[in-house]
Amino acid sequence: MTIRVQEQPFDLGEEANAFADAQDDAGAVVTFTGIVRDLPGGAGLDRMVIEHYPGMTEKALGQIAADARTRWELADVLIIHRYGEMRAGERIMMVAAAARHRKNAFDAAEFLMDYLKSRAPFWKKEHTTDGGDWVAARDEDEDALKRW
Amino acid sequence: MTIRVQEQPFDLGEEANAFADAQDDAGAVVTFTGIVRDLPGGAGLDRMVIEHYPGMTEKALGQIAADARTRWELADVLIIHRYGEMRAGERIMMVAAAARHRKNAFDAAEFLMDYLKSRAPFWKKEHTTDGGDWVAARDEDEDALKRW
Amino acid sequence: MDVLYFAWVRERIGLPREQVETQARTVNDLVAELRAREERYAAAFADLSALRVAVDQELADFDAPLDGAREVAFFPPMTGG
Amino acid sequence: MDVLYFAWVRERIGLPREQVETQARTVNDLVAELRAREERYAAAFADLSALRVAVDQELADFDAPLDGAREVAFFPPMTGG
Repeated sequence: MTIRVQEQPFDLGEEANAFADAQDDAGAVVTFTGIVRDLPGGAGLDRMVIEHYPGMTEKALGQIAADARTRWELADVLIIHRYGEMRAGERIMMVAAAARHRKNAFDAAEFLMDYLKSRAPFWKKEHTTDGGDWVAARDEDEDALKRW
Repeated sequence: MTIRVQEQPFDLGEEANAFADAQDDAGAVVTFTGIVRDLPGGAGLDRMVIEHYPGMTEKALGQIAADARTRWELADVLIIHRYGEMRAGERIMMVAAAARHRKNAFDAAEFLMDYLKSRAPFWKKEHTTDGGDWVAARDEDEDALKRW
Repeated sequence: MDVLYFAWVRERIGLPREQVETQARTVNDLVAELRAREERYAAAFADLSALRVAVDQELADFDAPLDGAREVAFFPPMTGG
Repeated sequence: MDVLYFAWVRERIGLPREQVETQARTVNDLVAELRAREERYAAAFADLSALRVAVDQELADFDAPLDGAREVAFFPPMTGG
């Protein structure tokens, strides 16, 4: 199990390969990657800045990963989440789950994402040339937790 | 949309990076990778051989990908599936789905896998020093289609 | 008509494809003709619930008509992924 | 007790963390004390439904007790991922 909270970019491909290579009994690996999207309507995102709560972030992610491992038979779990400044197209974060059976890997990765979205202390601010706006939490993200 | 049926190995990391890089409006990328697993109990897999039905395979995968794009709002879909000989630890296949919203990307990737498992003409044979066994289809895999 | 066999069906019959002259109107008719040929065919087609069929590269039922079909394939349930 | 603010709560109050001397027994008591300080605090804590709180780095309710707590953090709903 690996959890990394970091400012510097990460290489999705390298991480996915390293994670898959480390498995010797898991036939199924699911990854999710979050990418900085440009703003709709061409408003022009200059940069996204992610703030987090050092200390609590690591604890919250560790708890979410441990919960996933309790609920499903998993061979391994990875969470990487960046903070600080990033531009459109950059990778924000990724999770990976490895299991013998694909359903467990899919469910665990989706569970990790649902909890990470609303229970890990990260806050996104989108900056354009006009100023900055904190990204609002979506009701759907809170609702997504109910099915687990 | 990309569909590749090939004998040679593919690089999961390179494929994941290229797929994610190609997205300019999708904040969510989900990948699934299938890996050759050793046999339980240390029976010792010598190699797995995958047979397929050239012509029908490409059509079936194209149809499954098209169905996914009809059901969910997706920015892109990728399917790579190998045939021929491979050893434990090698990647067999991968799918990727990109979308604005993570739920669509997750659902589409899981749908692609469920259909690919039971509706694309591939057959796996596991060879040990004692001989070869065709992998039996699992009832759960047929059942998995019912929820879509 | 081209008749194709995959996986253990191919192994049991002993060839991957053959040209078959037939007036069979449905897949079931074709299966009956093949079964009648030789023991290895009878063995391969002993339990149809263990088989799947594709007509012109599309999955089909065993009662599917064959009019105009150019290619019929028999194989066990698929195990991709 | 260390009190931390994140995202727009930090911006509205104008600082990321401060040391607060308090006898507050619950988060709600602490919020009442902070609100009474200055307009910027009153503004930040105007609508508690828009806020979340963590006590010693664990998410908590606003009626959670503070006995022994060393660190309380206020922030908007999280937007990770």
